[in-house]
Amino acid sequence: MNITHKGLGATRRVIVQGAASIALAGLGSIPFGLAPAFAAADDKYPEDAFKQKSEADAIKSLYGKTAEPSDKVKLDAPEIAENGAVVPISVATTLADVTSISLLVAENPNALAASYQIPPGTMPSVANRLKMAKTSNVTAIVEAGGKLYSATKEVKVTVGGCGG
Amino acid sequence: MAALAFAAAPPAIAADTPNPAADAKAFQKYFTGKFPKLKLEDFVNGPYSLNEDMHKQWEEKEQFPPYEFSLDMGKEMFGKPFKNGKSYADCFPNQGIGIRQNYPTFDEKEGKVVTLELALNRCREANGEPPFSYVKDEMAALTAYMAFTSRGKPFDIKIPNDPRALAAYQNGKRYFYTRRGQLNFSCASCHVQNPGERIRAEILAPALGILNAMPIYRSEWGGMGTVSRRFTTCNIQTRGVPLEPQADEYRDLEYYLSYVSNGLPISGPGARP
Amino acid sequence: MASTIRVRATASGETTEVQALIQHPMDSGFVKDAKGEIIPPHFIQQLTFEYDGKNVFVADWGTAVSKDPYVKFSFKGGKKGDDLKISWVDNKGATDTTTAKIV
Amino acid sequence: MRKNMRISTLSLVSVLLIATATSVMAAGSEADFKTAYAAAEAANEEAGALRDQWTVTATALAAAKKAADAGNFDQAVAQSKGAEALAKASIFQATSEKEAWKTIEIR
Repeated sequence: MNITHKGLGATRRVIVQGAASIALAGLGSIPFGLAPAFAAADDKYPEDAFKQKSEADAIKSLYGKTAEPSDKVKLDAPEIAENGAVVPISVATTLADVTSISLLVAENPNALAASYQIPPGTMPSVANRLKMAKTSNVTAIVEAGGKLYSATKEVKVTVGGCGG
Repeated sequence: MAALAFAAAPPAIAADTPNPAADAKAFQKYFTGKFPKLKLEDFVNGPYSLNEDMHKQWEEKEQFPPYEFSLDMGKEMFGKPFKNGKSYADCFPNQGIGIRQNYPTFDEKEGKVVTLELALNRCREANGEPPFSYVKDEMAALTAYMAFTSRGKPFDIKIPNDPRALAAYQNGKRYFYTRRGQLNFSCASCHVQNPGERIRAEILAPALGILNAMPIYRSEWGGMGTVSRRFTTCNIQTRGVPLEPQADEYRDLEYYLSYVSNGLPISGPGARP
Repeated sequence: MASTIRVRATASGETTEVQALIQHPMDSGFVKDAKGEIIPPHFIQQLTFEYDGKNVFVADWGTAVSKDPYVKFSFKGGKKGDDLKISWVDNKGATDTTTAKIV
Repeated sequence: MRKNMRISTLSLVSVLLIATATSVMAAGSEADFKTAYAAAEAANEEAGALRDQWTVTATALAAAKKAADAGNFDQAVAQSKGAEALAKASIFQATSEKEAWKTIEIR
């Protein structure tokens, strides 16, 4: 079919130029050179961690240590993702002194998906929507009191045909 | 070579006089019978009403729905006058607000079905503006806003006492049930015979109420799509070459499919997998 | 011109719940366009929420965050009518900033 | 509700397989290609008039043209015949569906 992509209307912004209608073919990142300029020094974007392929390497790059499973980390994710392009995932914890929460998708080309810095006074819980290339374990890492705790859940992903 | 291929089809052909009111009743009864737990108005939420795991994902999405940007854009566009000073509001009854449920209409002057998307482009052209692509972007934004102002209003499609209107309805029905494409699927194969079933883990939406949610932000598309986009995509998925958006067949199909959902509330814009 | 950032910040009791939706393609760099050409990676790297002069939440994102990203969190404090400042920067150096009122 | 969807799909597929298999045996020159391609195009146009072209037919036609452009006329003829078989199957589908659709209508 010929879906014509009209010129951007006046109400659209250059930076949000819509992608053509394409299926989610795969994920990954190509090295990029621009680090955020305005972020404060202690909020530096962990560029290396996002470039790592495996879950273990990403955690190591981000935190320099390993995590232990904990039932105090609550990871909420669907059994079957309705679409790998938009998988709602949330994390909450009863642990004290949480400083960050990270989410990793083991089977994605780059495992680290998102990392959230939790300053004092901010609740240790976050919800977001992630892309998943295929069925995979999703791991939530909670950094609390200088230690790492984790929870893992498998999310099934299939790319659909005559659905909706 | 062909004779044996369809020999399995039973020859039960029913009477040919179209009776839209009876069709709509039977159509709705079929779906409520198939899904006895659902209320009629639940069907406008498509596959999300059929599966708990998906319903949860939907609720999460609706907290901050992905069609929000399109809706805002549509509202802005709708309120902005054309170069000649007129605006969309001048082309529609009630300034275009809260009228989605009345489309498609049958235009007795033209003798054809007029969809909302078609009416919007005709409005533009009548005011010296170029038409929009039917499938997404601006057209999706405009129809999203018009649907939003009509949320909760039941579909109220009218078939006037005009043989051409009845013929258009019947033609839409024929299109809906006709198998096409290499996969040999009709619209009904998926959305009547198998709603709630998974095709490669996607849950098929019931045909009842499917247009009430239009336009939709589809995760699979990574963006918004109109009724036109939905129809053309469906054709392609059966390996059929789609018709031009707003071809007579599609207009008639939308007429039929909207009519048999009469009474169900507009829920668009919607979000779908 | 409308912002790329939509925010809902709601104060209730001692906490403020914040939800944000941002209009951004979040291109992963591994998806092809209609012509079969790779769409280069283009994604938000950092999103910050600032209240009363300090960050209350910082999101570091890779390419696996969905298109038009969404995030929800809560922080202690925050009064109705106060400002919450939200900014993002992407891998191409583009940025956007908005200020939302807590309701 | 009839349960004939699967059965008829299967038989249609097998008809196609046979049609495509026999076509592969054709070998040819540029003239053979032109004849075969014209026949396929004509059949596809007929399917278009019936509002039931298949995407796979267009794909096969494009492949035939590409093979011919590369001077590979054996393959170009085979692809053309494959396209014609697909187009004919779509014509058959459209023709038989003129009445058959009524059997699955909800009443």
